[in-house]
Amino acid sequence: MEGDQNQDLLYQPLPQHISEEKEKLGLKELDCPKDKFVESFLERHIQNFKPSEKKDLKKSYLLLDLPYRQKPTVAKKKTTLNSREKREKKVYDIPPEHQKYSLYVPLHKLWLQYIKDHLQLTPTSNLTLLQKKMLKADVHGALVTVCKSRCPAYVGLTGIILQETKNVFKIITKDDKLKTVPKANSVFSVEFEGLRAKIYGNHFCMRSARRASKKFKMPMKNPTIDL
Amino acid sequence: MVRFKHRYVLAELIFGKDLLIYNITQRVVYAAVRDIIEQLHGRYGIGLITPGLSVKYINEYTRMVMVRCRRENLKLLTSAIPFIKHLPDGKGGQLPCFLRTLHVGGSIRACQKWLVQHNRQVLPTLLLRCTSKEEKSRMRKSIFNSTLVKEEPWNEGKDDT
Amino acid sequence: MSLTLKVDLSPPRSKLVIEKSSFDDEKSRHRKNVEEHYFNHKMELFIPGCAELPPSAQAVFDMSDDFYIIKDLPLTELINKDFIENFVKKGSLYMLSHNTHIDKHNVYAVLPTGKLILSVHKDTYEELGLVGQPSQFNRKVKRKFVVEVDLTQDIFVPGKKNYERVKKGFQRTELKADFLLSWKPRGTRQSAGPVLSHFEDSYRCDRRSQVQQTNKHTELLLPVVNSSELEESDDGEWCTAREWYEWLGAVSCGINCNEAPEHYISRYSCPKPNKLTATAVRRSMTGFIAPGRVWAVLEAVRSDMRDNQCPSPWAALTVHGFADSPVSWARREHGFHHGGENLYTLLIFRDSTYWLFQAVGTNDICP
Amino acid sequence: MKRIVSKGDAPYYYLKVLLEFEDKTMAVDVLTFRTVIMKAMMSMYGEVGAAVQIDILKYEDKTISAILRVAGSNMVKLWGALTMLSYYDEKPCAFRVHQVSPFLMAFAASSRQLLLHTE
Repeated sequence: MEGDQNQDLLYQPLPQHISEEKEKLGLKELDCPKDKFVESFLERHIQNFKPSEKKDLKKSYLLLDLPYRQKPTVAKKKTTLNSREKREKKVYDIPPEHQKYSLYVPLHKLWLQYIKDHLQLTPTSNLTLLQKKMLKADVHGALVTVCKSRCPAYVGLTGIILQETKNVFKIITKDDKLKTVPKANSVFSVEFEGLRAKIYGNHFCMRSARRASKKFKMPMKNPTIDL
Repeated sequence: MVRFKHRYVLAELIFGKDLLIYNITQRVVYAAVRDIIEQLHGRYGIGLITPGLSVKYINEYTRMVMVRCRRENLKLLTSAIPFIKHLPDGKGGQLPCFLRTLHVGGSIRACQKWLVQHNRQVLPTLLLRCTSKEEKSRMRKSIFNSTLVKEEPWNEGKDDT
Repeated sequence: MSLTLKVDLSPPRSKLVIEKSSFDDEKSRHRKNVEEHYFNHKMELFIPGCAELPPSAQAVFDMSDDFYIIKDLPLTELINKDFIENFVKKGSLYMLSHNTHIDKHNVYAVLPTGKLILSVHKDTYEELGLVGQPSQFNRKVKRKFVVEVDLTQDIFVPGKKNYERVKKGFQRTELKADFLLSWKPRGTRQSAGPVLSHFEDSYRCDRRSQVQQTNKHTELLLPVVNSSELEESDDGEWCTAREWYEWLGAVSCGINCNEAPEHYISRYSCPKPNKLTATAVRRSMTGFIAPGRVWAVLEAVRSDMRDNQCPSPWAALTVHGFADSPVSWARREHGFHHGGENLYTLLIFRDSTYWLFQAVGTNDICP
Repeated sequence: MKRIVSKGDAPYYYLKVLLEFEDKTMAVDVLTFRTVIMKAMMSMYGEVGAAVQIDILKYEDKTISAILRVAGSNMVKLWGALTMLSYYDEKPCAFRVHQVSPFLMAFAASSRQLLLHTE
């Protein structure tokens, strides 16, 4: 606002009291064209005035002040949603009509095949190797049971894992209920091929993608299996 | 600030009447204190007192000893010190001796200040013990020197005697 | 700094509650006190001035009242529907796990109110899946949890969610223990035989009766007490309640306190002032004793005193509770800590006043 | 009706202890027993500890077991000293502390040792 006012002031005609007293002040109307005046004015005042510079002057305007000009913004093309938008659009949510245990039984069967492939289970396989493989395995579709938990309400919960996030498992139970179980302070057991693996949730608190790439060190940060 | 806080116990060694100078070292006093604690408070007492116990200063002429201990165990130390009855004299014998606790301070500096003050007060009593005239005048001179810095009203009266 | 030189030499805290009241007082809590102390393992009656127990007290002691011990009983049996319907709801059932130390093992108890109380370790609790409270005594480090299951609830039947959850929890953890059992059917005075036959087929059951013991004292010094004054008198006319209690303990332990040996050995002797009595009798009963039995003894002693059957100035009834019981009085939690004291003494005077001493250990809530 | 609740430190503590020698045939009389306790206190807590008044209320020389009474403030000291004792007269021995209680009455029965006959 203030800038606008200043601009107005700059190009306003001379104030009334000055134009009235023109003669007294010795102000005269230009008696030659405006550009000629400017030329001669510049020649008089600038030393070493080159004619080539005159051309430059002609090309562009000579502004007495510098008004702010906004750069026109170019809209970026967006290809992916960020996670907040995903959440807002309910990408992660499983709609109630899909919360059916029977829908996911095929997923579980698929997982059983996958884990069989992944572990290459033979009666003589090395147990430590199996453990390492199991650590990196994907658990979506596994049938798990909460066998121990600091919060007693979770104990005994059985179902198929539908989603794994950093801190929770989302499990669908046999009576078609979707339960969210925190990994921390719980022990899960997974059964397949006559084997039972126990997952200590405290050491499992990370995204599944990161778990696949992370190196697990034996002396863990949270050292005990105690909850 | 997290640190170990100590207490410093200033004690005077008293060997009966004679004014002979015995060769008592810091180690001897340290051993004596430890022994008496072991006798009185057993292994438990030793366990408590050993960390932090040390003899920081000993003056054979004025017979002053400064013993340091942890602040928590001050009572243990001060209650045991009066039970010291002998000190080994370095020749295999035992010297009848006891320790009189004079002052307890929180830092060596505080104890030193107190000690200087105390010694100044004690000097006139030494004067009384002097026998020959020459000794007396020498004593007077040294008292005068030591008290010159700070003029305190009490030493003028004493000087005249 | 971890290295502190302060050594804490203070003994663990303990509590002794001394109460003076009268049996005739309406507000008197002696009945509640006796009946809510569910698990007793020793009862001792001390009557000075008599060579024999007075007749009605003798009768109560002689009455046979057996208890049972069932080996390796899984907890799932306790929530069996038949068991709840036929026994828990139809009488007062006292059950306590045996040979389980409350500071080491899981301890289970069934109160006559129909509550099943489980005092379980953290590991068991996490596997059990039943909601409970952390124990009162180690709140900082939660190591023990107390789970309460109300067996008498109408909705606690098979098929209901809560029931199934409890059942699954017991099955999963496979909890079992040896149990002491005593059952009194409501109304009739029949024996607890049916309970035994209920379990006999599948578990090893034993029938036990309490061990009785009689001790006779002669020439015993009795401290003089004043029934209306617990505290010390100004001129030492009677002993304080605390002194008397210590003395009774000494007598119960078989300590001779008539004369003190030399000072190097002991300086304890019968508190002064005291009076010599020619005879005294001490009868004790050890086993699993239901509060009903204690109450019967108390009533008998009182009636004997009313009928002047014995010339004694007072009688003392001491009841020891189980040190490993999960509850002391009613549902107050009990722990072991150093001694697991859980006992009370009733000092019955002729003028129907009484003193009640309740001794509880460190891990106990003040009664 | 009057009620006194005494909480906190009890005036006396009682300990039920058993002295065990490696040599099972050792005969110990009550005076020796007292000396053993005093020696234990002496080595652990020195003369101050040895001066603690300890009463042997009951002594059985067959099993070398006793009921001790000690002031509440010295109970921890006594217990500690008994635990640390390992030799008497160069004979290996150990104290077993069976029961500790602020009430003498508690020793009249011990539910942990109860019903062992059912085993």
